[in-house]
Amino acid sequence: MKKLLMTTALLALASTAQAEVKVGMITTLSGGGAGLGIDVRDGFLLALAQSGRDDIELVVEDDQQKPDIAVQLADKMIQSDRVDVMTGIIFSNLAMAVIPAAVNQGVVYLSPNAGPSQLAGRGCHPNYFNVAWQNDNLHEAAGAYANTAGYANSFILAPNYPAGQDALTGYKRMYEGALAGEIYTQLGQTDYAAEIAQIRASGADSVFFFLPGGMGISFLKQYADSGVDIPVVGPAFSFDQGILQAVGEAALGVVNTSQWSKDIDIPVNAAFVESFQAEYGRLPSLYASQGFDTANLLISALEKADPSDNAAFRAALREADFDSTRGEFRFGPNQHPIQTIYAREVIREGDVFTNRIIGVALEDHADAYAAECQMD
Amino acid sequence: MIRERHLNILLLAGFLAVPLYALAVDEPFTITLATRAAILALAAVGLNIALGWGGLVSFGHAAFFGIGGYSMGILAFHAQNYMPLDLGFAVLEGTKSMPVIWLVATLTSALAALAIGALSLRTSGVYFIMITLAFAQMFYYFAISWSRYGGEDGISIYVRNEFPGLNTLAPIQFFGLCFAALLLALWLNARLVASPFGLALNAARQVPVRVQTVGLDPTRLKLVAFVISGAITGLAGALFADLNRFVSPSMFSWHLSGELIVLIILGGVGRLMGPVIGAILFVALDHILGGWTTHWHIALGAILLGVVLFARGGVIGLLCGPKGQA
Amino acid sequence: MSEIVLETCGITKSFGNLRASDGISIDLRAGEIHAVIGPNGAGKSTLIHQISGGLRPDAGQVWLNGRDVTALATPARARLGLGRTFQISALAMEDTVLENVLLGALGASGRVWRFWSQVMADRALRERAEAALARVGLSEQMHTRTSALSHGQRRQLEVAVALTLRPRAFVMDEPMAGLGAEGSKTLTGFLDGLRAEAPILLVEHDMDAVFALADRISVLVYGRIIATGSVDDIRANPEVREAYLGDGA
Amino acid sequence: MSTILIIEQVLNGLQSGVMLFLMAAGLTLIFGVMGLINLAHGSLYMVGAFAAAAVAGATGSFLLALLGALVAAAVAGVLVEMLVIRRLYAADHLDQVLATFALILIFSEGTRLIFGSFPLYLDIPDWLSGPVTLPGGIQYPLYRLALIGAGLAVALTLWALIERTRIGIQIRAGENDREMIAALGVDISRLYTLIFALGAALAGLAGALVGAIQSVQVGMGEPVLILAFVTIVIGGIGSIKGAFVGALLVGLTQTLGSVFLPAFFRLFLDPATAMSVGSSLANMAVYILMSLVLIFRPTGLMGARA
Repeated sequence: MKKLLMTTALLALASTAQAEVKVGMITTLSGGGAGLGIDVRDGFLLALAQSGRDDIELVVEDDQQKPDIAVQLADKMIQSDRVDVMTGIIFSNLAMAVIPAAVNQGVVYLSPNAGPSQLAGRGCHPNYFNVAWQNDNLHEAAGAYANTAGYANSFILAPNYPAGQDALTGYKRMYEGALAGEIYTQLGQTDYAAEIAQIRASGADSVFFFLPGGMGISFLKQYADSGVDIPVVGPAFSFDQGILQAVGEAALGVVNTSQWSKDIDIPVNAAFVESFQAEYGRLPSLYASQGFDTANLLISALEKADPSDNAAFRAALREADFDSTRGEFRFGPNQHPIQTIYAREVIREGDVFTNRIIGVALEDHADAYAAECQMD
Repeated sequence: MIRERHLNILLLAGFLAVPLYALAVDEPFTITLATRAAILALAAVGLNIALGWGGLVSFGHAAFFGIGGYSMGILAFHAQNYMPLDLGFAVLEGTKSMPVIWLVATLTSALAALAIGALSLRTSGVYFIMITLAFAQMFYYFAISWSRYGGEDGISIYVRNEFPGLNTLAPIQFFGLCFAALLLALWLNARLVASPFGLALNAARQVPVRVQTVGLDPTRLKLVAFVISGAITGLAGALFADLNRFVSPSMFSWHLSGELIVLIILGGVGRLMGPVIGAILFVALDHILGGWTTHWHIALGAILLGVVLFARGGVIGLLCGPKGQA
Repeated sequence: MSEIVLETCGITKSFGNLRASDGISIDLRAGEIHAVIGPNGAGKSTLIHQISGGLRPDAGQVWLNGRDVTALATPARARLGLGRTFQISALAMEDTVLENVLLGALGASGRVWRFWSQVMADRALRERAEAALARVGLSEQMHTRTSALSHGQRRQLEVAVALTLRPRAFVMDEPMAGLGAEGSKTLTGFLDGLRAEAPILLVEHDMDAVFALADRISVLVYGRIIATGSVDDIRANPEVREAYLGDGA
Repeated sequence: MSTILIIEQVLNGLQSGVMLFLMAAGLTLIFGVMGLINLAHGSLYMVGAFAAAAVAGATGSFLLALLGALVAAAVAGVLVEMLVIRRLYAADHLDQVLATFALILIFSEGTRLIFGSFPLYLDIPDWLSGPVTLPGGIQYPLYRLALIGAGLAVALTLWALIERTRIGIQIRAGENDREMIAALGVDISRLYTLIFALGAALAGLAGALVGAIQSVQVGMGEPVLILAFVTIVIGGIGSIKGAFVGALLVGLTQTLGSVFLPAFFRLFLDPATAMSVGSSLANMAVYILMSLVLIFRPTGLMGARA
């Protein structure tokens, strides 16, 4: 881990050595959301190292999860480092601050995580590619799973901010049953006793929640302790490898939806999981897989075209000619993924809490905004 | 000891020289950093009028910074989407013109400062600190749930707003605008301090009872200072939004209020150039330390502690001695 | 008898069970120095606060120049001509001596809402301020920082600030406090001449000064005026000797 | 809305209130006696939670974890007081704000350096987990009941300490007059260190107790710090009783606001609008409460009159 970081740091410093391609990564490495950014970065670095290419110079910067810092860093990368490609942003609000300006200045942006609906629909752009998902995807999958599981009366909750509102919209788009209740919680809220009491009183047969980061940890621990035993379903964000260990037993058996899982049974994925664990001493999360895939997409395109030839480079990216850790992967017309989303269940393997695929939630799923996208 | 006047001139000359040098060697990002420092300095100059001369420790100036930012965001949002802005009593077109945006930003934040100040000045000391924080937090939570303007995601403006006769997209020209605004605010600040109002305000901070016994109302003096202060910080907010071409609720966050206070203490409370030195140092430290280690906050914390423990009166106090000498 | 400039009519103020002012009626007439004396805790500060406007009495009124000012706040009373000095100097310590008197001149002139002109360049204000400094003998210290003044000089500056207001009546809270014998003598001489300009309500502990200056003395004990009269009346009053001066004095 | 639900929500508000009190009590004591604005109080809360998670991970014992949190936070408090804070008592509030802000940066980044960026695991012990049935058929988590009990017990102990012991007399004297306690022959600097350690230990205890049902992560102290300040300002700074009343008010306002405001707006708005208006107002509720209190009582509910 240290060695790898050192190498990239050296690479970044050695600006005299003429690298052919400059890649700028702005991601969250400090503050509450640091775990996600660190995983994306580590996945990305792993793929770069495995490719053996030494002509890619990567500049990594920490946005501290603050939009104004992210914008400032983007200015620096575009004006001072003169990067060709940018990537790394975790949070949608930061993505909205950085991406529209960056792609308009001719930089190609590969999103390893955030997929705000604006950028998938009317705000789509030829220089913008999303390698993870459109924000609604995993929530839609959760709604679809709820149908197959036979749920007919869901209680749904999310924080009161755009990604939270999108989450509930996404769930409702696929879910066909009735709603026992729908609440927005405070962003950054740590105590969910009041919501859990409402869930208990609502007579729901299932609970859907989207509470990323520490909020999800708090909710799950408190929910497990409350004795309410209505089944829970949610997107993978609250069940990734980094968070599960902090939630502990409270998460066991919970169903969550993800486009990736460590037990997707294909050689690329097995190799990825093994090499990630060997390099960093921990299991990869879905964020790590997204960082890994993003780097591999980039490398596959670089083999066909040079970023200085923007049109050819974009065409090469659109082909998505790389081995994804999730298996089948292709881009839709708005350059967002069309992919299969799985339902997973939280299990314990030895001392470690992790996920196991229990079925497919949505096959070859594209997002709902592609039709609004008018490229050029 | 350096004379404060000499230091001030030196400082402004240096502040201007850095981006010009950066322009010469084609380092546009350095210009962007200097612009950021100029805007933060402007916001802190505003706060310093309330805090340094009026003795009003406002922990809620992010409210005005954010109002300035959202004034820009909303006007430019409607202009870029060709959507008229319906106020209920009137329908306005949005605008991309900086002078108009600045006027709106200054006026709305002055109005907000009048309302917040009138209520907050009923209290004093720590209570004042906390009630101003409370008002800023209300704006923060309101902005987060104001889905029409992006909520937590904020508003992206694709192209920087326009100023007649200038190309604001050129970093050096936009820096020029921000630097001019800063100079203007500093000049206003200097005139204000030497004016009859400044004399009375200065006394109202030190001995309110005395001010009353000469027939003046210290609360009213402080309220006016608070309004001027809020208006300047609001203008800085509009410029900051234009620098980033983006506004979000984080402009209202208490971290920002805290940072502005820290800037001023770092530079020197109640010193004309205190906020400027503070802002330059803060931006420079952020940039240099941030490039040096991911754990740079520890180093920043240690430096700030050093300033408090060993350099009472901030950097200016260290260089020029306590206020009022020389 | 000369006209009454300042008057309290039965003002009463309680803090919980403590009655700090108990129906105090006292007046100040043109040309006189009226001293209020009393032991510690007699309610002198409370009385001054009610006269100057810092405290609102529970009952009774305060009259200034024939006008009921009971409901007015301190600044309004100051504008109507009440000049006050403090027991513990209330001066802007970071500012210069001149700036402190300028504040008084500014208050009297009503020209405070000027944001652009230079206060130091305002000829009329400067003259008024410098004249007041000259009268108390602080002209040489004009540009000194107030914190650098001696205790005696601060007392003089207190009086100078009040002078700039050209008040109709002075209320002075222990102006001699902390002064040495020499300082007291100088200030006593100065106040002696001041009474022709405006009468002084003098609250003071320094008995030598009181007996040298006062035309009338009121004695305040436990929130009540127990006696009012000339210096000789008070000296001779057995009740006062009993309650305040003590028999041996 | 059923009575059971309302009672349950009141219990929830009470529980978050008493935990807030643990934070607020230290903050208000430190301000009342030493006149210090301590922004780093939230960091001590975080130190407590991390220490508890570390001890629980190593020993598996929840009680040892609580003890670890108390000790770690108190030690951190003493160190901070002796190295930094001591030099700031005479300084004005602004210097205190800057110095304690610097301490937040150092504490947060230092914790990240030691423990990394991922949240830590700390869970409720088996003997306190799961719900119990209260009279009236209310199902309520045992752990939360235990939190209410622990909070009230600490409040009572604190009250007894201040009203009934020698130290308490010194503390009360210190609030009124610093010179007086010096005149009484009390070693002020020892008293100050002691009070700071006490405040820190309470914050650490709160961090550990709450950490078991929330997420133990860097930065967890900041939202609590702001709320604790709101609490002591509502109650009146320096007043323990005020902090208690303020904490309950804030806890109840937050919990009940988030439940009943959206329900209230549903009476006359469509559900989606009601939801969004209601939850925005719920977010603002404690701040609105605080500004109303201050507008009508500028020194808080139980603060000394100016």
